[in-house]
Amino acid sequence: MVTGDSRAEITQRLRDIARDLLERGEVDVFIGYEEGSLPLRTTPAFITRPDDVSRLTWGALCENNLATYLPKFEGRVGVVVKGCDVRALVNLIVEKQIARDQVKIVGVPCQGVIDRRKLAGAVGEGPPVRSVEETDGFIIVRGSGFEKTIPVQEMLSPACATCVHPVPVLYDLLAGDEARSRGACPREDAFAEVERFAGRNVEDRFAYFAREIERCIECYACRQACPLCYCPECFVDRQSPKWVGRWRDLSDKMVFHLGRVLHTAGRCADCGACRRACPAGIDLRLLSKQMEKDALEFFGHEPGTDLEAAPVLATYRREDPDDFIL
Amino acid sequence: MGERGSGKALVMAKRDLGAFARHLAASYLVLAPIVEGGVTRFAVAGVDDIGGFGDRESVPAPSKRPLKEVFFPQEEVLLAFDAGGKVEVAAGAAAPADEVTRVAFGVRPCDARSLTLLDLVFDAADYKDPYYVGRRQGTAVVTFACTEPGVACFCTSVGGGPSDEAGSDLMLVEAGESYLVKPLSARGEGLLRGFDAVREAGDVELAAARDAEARAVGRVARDVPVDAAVEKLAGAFGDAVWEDLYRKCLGCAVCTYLCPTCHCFDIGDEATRAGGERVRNWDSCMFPLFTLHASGHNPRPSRKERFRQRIMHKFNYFVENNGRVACVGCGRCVENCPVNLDVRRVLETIAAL
Amino acid sequence: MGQATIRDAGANPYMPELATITQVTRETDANDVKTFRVEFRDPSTWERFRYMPGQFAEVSVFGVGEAPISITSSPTQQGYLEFSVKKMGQVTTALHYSSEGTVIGVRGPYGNTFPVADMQGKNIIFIGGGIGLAPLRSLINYVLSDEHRGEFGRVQIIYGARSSGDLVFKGELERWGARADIDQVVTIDRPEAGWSGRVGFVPAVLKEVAPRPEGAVAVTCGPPIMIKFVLSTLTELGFAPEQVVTTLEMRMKCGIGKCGRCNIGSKYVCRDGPVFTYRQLLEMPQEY
Amino acid sequence: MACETRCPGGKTVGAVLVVGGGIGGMQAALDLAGSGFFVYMVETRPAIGGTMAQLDKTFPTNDCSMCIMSPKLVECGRHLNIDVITNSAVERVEGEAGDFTVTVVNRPRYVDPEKCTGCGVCAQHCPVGAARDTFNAGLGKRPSIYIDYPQAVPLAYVIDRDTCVGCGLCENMCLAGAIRYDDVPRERKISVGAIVLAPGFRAFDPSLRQEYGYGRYPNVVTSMEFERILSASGPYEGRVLRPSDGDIPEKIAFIQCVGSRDRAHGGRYCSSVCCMYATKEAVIAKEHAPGVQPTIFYMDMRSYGKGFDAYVERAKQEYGVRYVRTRVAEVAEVPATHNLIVSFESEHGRVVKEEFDLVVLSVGLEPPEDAGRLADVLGIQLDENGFARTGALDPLATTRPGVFVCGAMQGPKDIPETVTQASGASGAAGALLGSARGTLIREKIYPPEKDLRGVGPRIGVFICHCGINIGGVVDVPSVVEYAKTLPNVVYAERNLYTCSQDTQKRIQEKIQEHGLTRVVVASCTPRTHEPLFQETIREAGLNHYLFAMANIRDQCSWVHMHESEKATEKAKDLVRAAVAKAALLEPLERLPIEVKQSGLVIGGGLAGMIAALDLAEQGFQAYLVEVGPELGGHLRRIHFTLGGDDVQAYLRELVGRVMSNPLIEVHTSSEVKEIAGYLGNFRSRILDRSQGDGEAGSIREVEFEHGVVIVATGAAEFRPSGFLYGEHPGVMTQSELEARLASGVWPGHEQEQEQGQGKATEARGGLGPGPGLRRGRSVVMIQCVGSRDDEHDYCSRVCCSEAVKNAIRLKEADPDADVYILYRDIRTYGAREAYFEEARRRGVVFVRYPEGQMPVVLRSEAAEPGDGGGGGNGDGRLVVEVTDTLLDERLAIPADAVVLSAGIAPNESNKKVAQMLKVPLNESGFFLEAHMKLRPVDFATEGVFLAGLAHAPKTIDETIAQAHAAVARASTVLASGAITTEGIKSEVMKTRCTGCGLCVEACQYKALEIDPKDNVAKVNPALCKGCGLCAATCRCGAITLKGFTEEEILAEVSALC
Repeated sequence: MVTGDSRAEITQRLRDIARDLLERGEVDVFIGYEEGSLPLRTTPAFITRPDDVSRLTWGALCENNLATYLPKFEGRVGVVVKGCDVRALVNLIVEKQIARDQVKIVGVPCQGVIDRRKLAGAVGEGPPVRSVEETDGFIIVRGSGFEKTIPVQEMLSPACATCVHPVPVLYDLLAGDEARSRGACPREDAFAEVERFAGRNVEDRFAYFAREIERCIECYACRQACPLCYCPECFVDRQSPKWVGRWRDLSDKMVFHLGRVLHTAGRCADCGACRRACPAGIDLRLLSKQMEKDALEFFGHEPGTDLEAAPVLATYRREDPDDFIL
Repeated sequence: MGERGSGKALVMAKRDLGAFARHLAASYLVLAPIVEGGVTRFAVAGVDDIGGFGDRESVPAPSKRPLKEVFFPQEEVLLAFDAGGKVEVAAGAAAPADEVTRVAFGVRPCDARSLTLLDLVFDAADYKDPYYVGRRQGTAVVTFACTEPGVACFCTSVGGGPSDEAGSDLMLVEAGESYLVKPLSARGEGLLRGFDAVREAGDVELAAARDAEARAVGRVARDVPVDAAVEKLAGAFGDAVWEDLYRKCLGCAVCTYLCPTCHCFDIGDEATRAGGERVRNWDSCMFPLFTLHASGHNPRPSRKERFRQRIMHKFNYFVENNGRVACVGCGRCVENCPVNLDVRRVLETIAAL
Repeated sequence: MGQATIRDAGANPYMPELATITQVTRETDANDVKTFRVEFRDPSTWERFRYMPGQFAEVSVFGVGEAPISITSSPTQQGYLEFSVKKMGQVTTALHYSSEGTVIGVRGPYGNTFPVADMQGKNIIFIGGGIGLAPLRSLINYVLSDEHRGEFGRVQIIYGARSSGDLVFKGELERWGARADIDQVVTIDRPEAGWSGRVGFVPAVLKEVAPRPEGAVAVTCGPPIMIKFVLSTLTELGFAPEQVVTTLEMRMKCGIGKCGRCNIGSKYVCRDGPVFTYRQLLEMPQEY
Repeated sequence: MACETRCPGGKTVGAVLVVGGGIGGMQAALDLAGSGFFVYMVETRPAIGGTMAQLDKTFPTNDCSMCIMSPKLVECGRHLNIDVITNSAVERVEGEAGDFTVTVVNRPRYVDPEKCTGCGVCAQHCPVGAARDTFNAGLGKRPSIYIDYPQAVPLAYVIDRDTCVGCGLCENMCLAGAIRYDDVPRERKISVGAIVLAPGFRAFDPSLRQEYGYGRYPNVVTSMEFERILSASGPYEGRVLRPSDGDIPEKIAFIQCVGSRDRAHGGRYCSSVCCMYATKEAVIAKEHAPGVQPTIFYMDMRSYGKGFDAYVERAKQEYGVRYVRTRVAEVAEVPATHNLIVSFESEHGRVVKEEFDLVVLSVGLEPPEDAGRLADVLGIQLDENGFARTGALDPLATTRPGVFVCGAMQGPKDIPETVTQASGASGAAGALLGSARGTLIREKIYPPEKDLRGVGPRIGVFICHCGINIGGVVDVPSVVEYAKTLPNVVYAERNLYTCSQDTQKRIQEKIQEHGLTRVVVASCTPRTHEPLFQETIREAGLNHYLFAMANIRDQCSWVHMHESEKATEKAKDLVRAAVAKAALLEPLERLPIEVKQSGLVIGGGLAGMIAALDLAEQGFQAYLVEVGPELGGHLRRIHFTLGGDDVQAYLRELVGRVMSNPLIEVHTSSEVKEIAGYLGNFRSRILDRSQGDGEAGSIREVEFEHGVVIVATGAAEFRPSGFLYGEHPGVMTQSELEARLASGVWPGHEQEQEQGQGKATEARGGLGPGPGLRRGRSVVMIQCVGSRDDEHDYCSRVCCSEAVKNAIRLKEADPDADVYILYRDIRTYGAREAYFEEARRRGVVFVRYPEGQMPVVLRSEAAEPGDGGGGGNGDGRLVVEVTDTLLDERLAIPADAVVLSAGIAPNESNKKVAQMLKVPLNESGFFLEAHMKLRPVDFATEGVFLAGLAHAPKTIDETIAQAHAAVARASTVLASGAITTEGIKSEVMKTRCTGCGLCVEACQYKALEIDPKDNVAKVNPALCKGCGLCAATCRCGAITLKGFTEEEILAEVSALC
C-alpha cells in the first residue's frame, strides 16, 4: 500500500538521484515527472540543470511511459521507469533504439497508477474537479461544492491489476524499497481477463472490437505514445503502397489498430500508454494482452524481461511450434 | 451568419426545454452532443437527448469532439467519378442552401465562436468551399452559455467568454428556473417561430443571467497572456525556446483533431474498378507526412518545427492574415494531450520571453 | 506579384475540368520527365481557364489523385496546355503511364503569376536548372511571343542540368539559342563525350556570365540547392532582392489556400505564390 | 591433369558424345556443357526426351513427368554447347580415350528440321491417319508425318516412310518448304574426347508371357500403355478407359514381375522400378477415376528407395490400393465382356480366380534394342543380362577407357538413379578431359537489354492450353479474349504448349512485333518454367524480370477439374492479377560473382574420398575433412561385395590415392566449426585434432576459402537394442558377422583349402575357425532391424543384399550349415536378384515373418554345455521364435548365431551440418535434396551438394556414382570461375530503417548486417537469396524484395478484389 510518506520518500530519492547524475555529468538530461497543469495530471519533465530537480515528483498520477522519448535519443539520459515502463525500455535496447550505456535507468518500485477514466467515473458527472490531493492510499478530489475521498487501489489502471513485475526487471538505480511495491499479480491470474474474453463467441468478440475501434479518430496518439512505435514511417502513412484507405471506415481503422497490435505482439508488456493517450478511450488491451499470453505460451517469451531475447515474432527457430497456425 | 436578430431577450421555463426540443425536431434535423462510447460529439439527436440537455446538473464544458465536424466532417466525399470519365459532386455533399434545415443544439459559446474563424477560411473572398458554406448556411446554431467552465478553459483570454455570442443564432442562458433566450440572428428568431412557451424576459431574469455570467467568467480559471504572446511570437520563430517547449510533444494529432478551429485537410482518391471517389480528410500539421515532398525533402522535418508551426499558425500567421487568433480557448487540447503539454503554459512561456 | 485569378464564387473549386492528353513528349534520356499536352474536352472551359506564366494547375489522374503542376505552356500558345512532369510520386507516375487519349482532370489556374507588368521594359535573365525550366518556359515563350516581345528588353537564358540527357525542352533550347535577341548558355555538371557546350554548375556559370543588374530582373527556378547558390550569386552580382524572382515548391492539396499544407509563415504558396521575389523570401520563415 | 597419364597420345578433345537423349542423356549433356565441354547428343528417335517424356507422373512425388522434364528438354534444345543430333545412330568409333572419332549416321527425316516450324499443317492434311502411334505405345494412331509429342525437341516433323503413301500433300501444304522426299542417309564424323552412353532401355515384350494373354486380350495392357492412358496428352486424354470398349474400368489388376525375376522368359534380374511405378499408376488411376479399385499382385514389395515405403503406405492407406502377394498364374478373358479372370494362389495356398476389367502388366526393363550393336561399335563388353558391364567399384566406366555409361543401359533403374549416374558419368568424362575444358565451347551472347526507362508497360499475355491439362477444364480462348481487355495488355494469344520451343520463338517475335515491355505467361508453375520464359524474353532483349506468371494449371485447372466455368473465371482472375503485377515490374540486375575454384568435402568415407579425388582430377583444390582418425567411414566395415570384390583392398588403394594427391588437403580427426559465405565464396573454419587432442597447441584451427561444399557425412549401422544384442555373444550385426567372416572365423577353412579352394578363399579374406560360429550349426538372420518400423519409416536398402551376401558366404564355407533369413520382403533389386537365387539354390532358408511381428530371440532353456567353442561361454544357445506366414505357424529356430540386419541410421551430427549450411533434413534425419527426381545430388542452397549415405541408405556402387555426380554438378559451378546472382534481392530503404537488427537475425543466409556508420541495415547482394524473410520481418517496411515489392503484390491482390 502506498503511503504519503513513501510518495514523498520516493520523490526525494528521485530528486537526489537526478541531482547526483546531473552534477556528476553522468547524464545530459534526466526525464522524470512534474506536476501537471490540470488537477489530475503530471507531465513529463526534462531536467538538464541540477537546480531544477525540485520540479520532480512521484505519485499515482505519474502515468506516462517515459521510455517513449528514448528511441534515437542523442546524448546520455536518465529516465524514471516503473515496472511496466522498463520492459518497453528493454525492448528498445534489444532493438538497438538506445544503447544500454547511454541510459541510466532509474527504477521505481511501482505501487500502481491511477486510471483517470475510472476516477472520472467515480467522481461522476457534474462540476469539474478543481484540485486533487494524494494521501495515505487515498485520493481526495475537490470541485465547486464537492469533495470526495477515493481509495487509490480501486482506481488503478487495469494494467496494474495484472502486473507481474511491479519492480523494474532492469535498473541502474532503484528509487525506493522493493518491498514497498505493489504486490505482483500471480502469473496464473495475469491472463484471467483475456481468457474470459476468449471464451466468448466470435461475434461478440468482433462486436467488442468493432465498437472500440469505431470511435477512433486517427489522431495516432496511441502510436505516438507507444514506446515501441518508433518506425520512421508508420505503415498507415505509407503512400506506396497505401495500406490504409482514406475512406476511414471501420475496416481501415481496424487495419491500423490490428496492424499495430501485431507489430507490438511479443514486445508489448502492457504499459497502457496507448489506452491512456487515446482521446476516445479505445481499449485494445485485450488484444495486446492476448498477444502477450501467446508469446508466453507458445514461445516461453515474456516481452521486455530479457536483454538477450529478440522479439519472438521477428525471429524464427526450427523448434518453434507451428501447429497453431492452421 | 446572416442578419442580426432583434436582440430582444426572451425567457422560457427550464421545464419547457423538452417542448422546445420537440418543436425543433419537428422542423429540423437536430444535432446535439451525444455520448457514444464515452466520447461526446455532435450527432443526430433524439428529442430526449435535446430535452434532457438542461436537466443535467451542469454540463461539462465542451463536447470532446468539436463542433467543426458538423460543418467540416473528418471525412467526406467531394467528388465521384466513373471509369468512363464522368465526374460529379458526390451525392449528399452539401450544396449552398437557401434555408435552414439543421440545428446544432447545445453548442458551447467557444465552439460557436470557432465557426466565425472557420468562416474566414472556408468562406473566404477568393475561394469558397461549397461543402462547408452549404452546411453553414443550412445550419442554425443554438448555444448554451457556460455556467461551470472546465479547468482547462481559457476562452476569456482569446476574446470569448462563457456567454460569448459570436457564431450563435440563438443563445440560452441559465437564469434560475428559466432560460434567458437570446435570438442573435434572424435565423435564431426563426427557430422560435411557432413556439409559444416563451415570453419576454423580465428584469429578474436578466439580472439572474447577468449574475450567472459573471460567476462563470470568474470561474474561467486562467488568465492567459495571449496578446503578449502574440506580440512576442512575431519575432520568436528562431528562438531557442522551442527547443524546450516541444520536447515532450509526442507528435500525435489529438490537439489538432479536437481543436474546433484547426482545419487542415488532405484530398485523395479512392479507386474502385468501376471508378472512385475523391475524398477529403482532416489532416494535421503535427504529422511529418503533412509537408513531406515526393522527393523526400521535408520543410518541417522534426517535431520541433511541426509543434512551432501549430503555435505560430494559430497565434501569429492567422493573426497576420485575419486579425484574430485561431483559438477559442475551449481547452480541448489541454484536456486531451496525452502528456499534458498545455498550450496555456506555452503561451505564458512565450509571453515571458 | 501578379494578381491571383479569382474564380466565380459559386463554382465548386474542387471540380476538375476534363482534359485529354493529346501529345506526350519524352524530355530526358532517362525518360523521367515527360511533357504532356492536354486539351479541354469542353472548349468553353477556356473562358474560365485564363492563365498567365507562373501559375499552376491541380492535375489529377482519376483514382490516383491530384498533384500541383506548373503550366509550362505560354498563354500565347492557344488551344492547349502543357505540363512537364517528373516521375516522382504516385500521381506523376500514373501520369507517366498515361498515353495520348487519356482523360485527366485539370483545375486551376492557381497561384500568382510572374510579375509581368513589373518586368516591362526590363532585361530578363532566366536561370534554370533541370526540370526547373518548366515554369520559366511559360514566361520565356510569353516574352518571346510576337505580341509581347516588344514589351521586354534583352533576354538571357542560363540553363543547366546534370547531364546532356537531363536537359529538357531540347528542341526549344536550340530554337532559342539560334535567336539573335537571346543570349543563351546551356551547361551540364560534368564533362561528357560528345558535349561541346559549357560544363559547370549553374551558379558558377552565372558568375562567369555576370549579367548586369541595371534594369534587369532575374527569374530563377531549379532544385533548392541550385536556387540557394543562384540567389547568393545574384546578390554578389549586385541584384537587389526585389529584382530576383523565383518560384517555390511545396506540398499542396487544395490549391486554394485552405488545406494548410503549403503554409509558410502567413503565406500560402498556392495562393500567395508560387512566385516570390527574393525580398519576400527573406521575410518568410525558412520552411520550404 | 590426370589426362596426361590417362589419355594416350596426349591429345585431348574438349567435346563429349552423349548417346541417347532421354533424361540420362540430357542430364549428362547439360552437366558437361555446363562445365565447359561441347556435347554432341545422338538420339535414335526423331526427338529427345526418351521414356520420361511418355510417363504421366513420377513417383514418389507425383510430379507431372513432362512438366519437370520440359525445362531440361528446352535447355538442351537451345543450349549453345549441345548439338542435338536426332534420328541418328552411332556407326563407328575410332581412336582412344581423349580423342575418338565417331561416325554418326543420320537417318533421313524427310523434313528439314531447320525449316520446319512445327506448325502441324502437314499432319492435318496427311491422308494417312492410322499409323501406329509409337509414342502412345501403340494405343493411338497418327498420320505418317508426325511429331512424337508437342513439346518435342527439336520441334520438327518427320515422315514415317513405312506408312507414307507419297501423295505429296504435305509438301504442297508446307509454307516453309521443309519437306524433303529425296532425303538420304548422311554420315557425319565428329571428334570427341569421351563418350557417355545413355541409350536407356527397352520394355519387356509381354507377348512372350502367353499365359497373360497380352496381344490376344484387348484389355491386357502394359504398364507403358497404361501410362499413356493416364496421361493428359495420351490417346484417351487422361481419362482412365479400357481399350476394348472405352469404358471406365473398375477393377484393375497390376501383375508384377512380367519379364523380371523370371529365368524362363525374361531377365533373371529384378527390374527395380516396377513395384513403384505400379503403385504410382494405381494411385494416379484412382485420382483420375475415383471409382477404380486397383489390386497389385506382387512377389516382394521392392520399395527400397528414399521415401518409397512411405509412398506405398500412402497408396494403401489413403488410396485403398490392394496388394496381394502372389505370382499370378494365368489371365483368361471372358469373351462377352472382355473382362479378365486372374488366377493366382492365395497366401495360404488356395487357387483363387478373380475377375477384373483391366489388367496392367508391369513389364520389366531390358537392355536397349541395339545394345548388342552398340557394344560392337563401341567395343565394350556387356554383362550376362545384356547390360553394359561395369565394375561394382567403378559403376560408370565401361570396359573401354573413355566410354562411360549411365542409366538403364547399366542395369534397370529409376529416374533419380539415372540422373545421378548421368551426372556421375559426365563427371568422370570431365575428369578425363579436364585439360581440354573450355576449349571448344561457345559463349552465349545476349542482345543488349532494351532501354525501357520510363516506358510504360506494354504487356503481352501468352496463355497455355497444355493439351487438356488446362484446356480441358479452362475455356482458354475466352481467357485470351478477356486478357486483351486488361489494362496495359497490347497483345494476347493462346498456345497449345507455351513451353514448346516454337512458342519460345513466337514469344520473341511478338515482343518485337508489338513492342512488348512485359510478358505474362499463364500456364503451369514458375518453379519449373519461369527460368525458361525468362531466358526467352531476355533473348528478345527484355530484362529477365519483366516477366510474370499466372499458374492456371496447379492453381486452377487441376484443383477445379470438375468446375469448368468457375475454373475459367478463376483463370481470368489469375491472369488479371499477373497482369496487374507485370505492369509494375522493373528490370533487375544480375551480378557476376567470382567463384573460388575449390571445394570442401565434409566426410572422409567412400563418397567423400571419391568426391575429393574427382575435384582434384578436374583440377580443383579439395579440402577433405573427416571427423574420425582415419579415412574410410562405413566402408571400413565392409569387406567384400556381392560379386566378391575385395573392398578393403579397394579402400587401401583409394586412401592411397587421396593421400598422395597434391590437390587434396586431408584433415582427419577434424570438425567443421563454421561455414560462412555463399556459392562460389565460402569460408570455413575447422578444428584439426589430428595432432592430438587437448595438449596445448595440438589443436589446429584451419581456415580456407572454397567455392562449393560437398556433404558426404555418411551414416552408420543402426545399433540395435533387444534381440539379446550386447547381452549374448552369439548375437551380432551383419557388419560384425562380416568382420568375423573376413578374419576367418569359421571352421572348415582348412578343409576348403584341402579341396583346392584356397585361392578363392584367400581372395575373400580367408575364413578360419573362431568363436561364435561353428560348422554344421545354425545361423539365423533377422531382417529389418531398425528399418521400416515405427522409429525408422524407411527401408535401409542394403540389408537384404548384405544378408544374402553373407548367407552365401556361410553356405560356401559350410554347405551343411543351416542359414535362415527371416524377412518381410527380399529387396535384392536389379542384378542382385541373381544372388538371392543363388542363396536359395544353396539352401538358405527364407522365412517371411508378418508385418509388425518381429522375430524374438531367446536364450535356449536347454543349453548344451558340451558344445564348447566360442558360443559356449556359458551363455547357452539361442532360439529365434518367428511366425512363418507361409506355413502360418510359429517356429522356434535354434541358433548358435543370430545376425541382425541392422539398418542404416543417419548421423546425429547431420543436424549441426544442416544448420551450418542452412540445408534441410528429411523426417528420417537424412539430408533432403533439392528435388527427389531431377536434382538428386543438389541442395536447394546453391553451391552445396550431397553424396553417399548422408543422402539415404545405398550400396557402394550407388555411392560411388553419386559422389561422381556431386562433383559433376559442382563443377558446373566451379568450371566457369564466375557465376551470376539472381536479380531478386532485398533492398533497404534507409529512411525507413531503424537499425533494429531484426532482419539480421531473421536472415538465414547471413546476407544482412547493420552498417555501424549510419545505423541502418545493409544487404550483401551476393548472399541474398531473395527469400523475402527480412522484408516480412521488418515492421517498418524498410525492406523491399525486388521483384516482389509490396506495390507489385498489392497490385496483384487488389486486382483480385
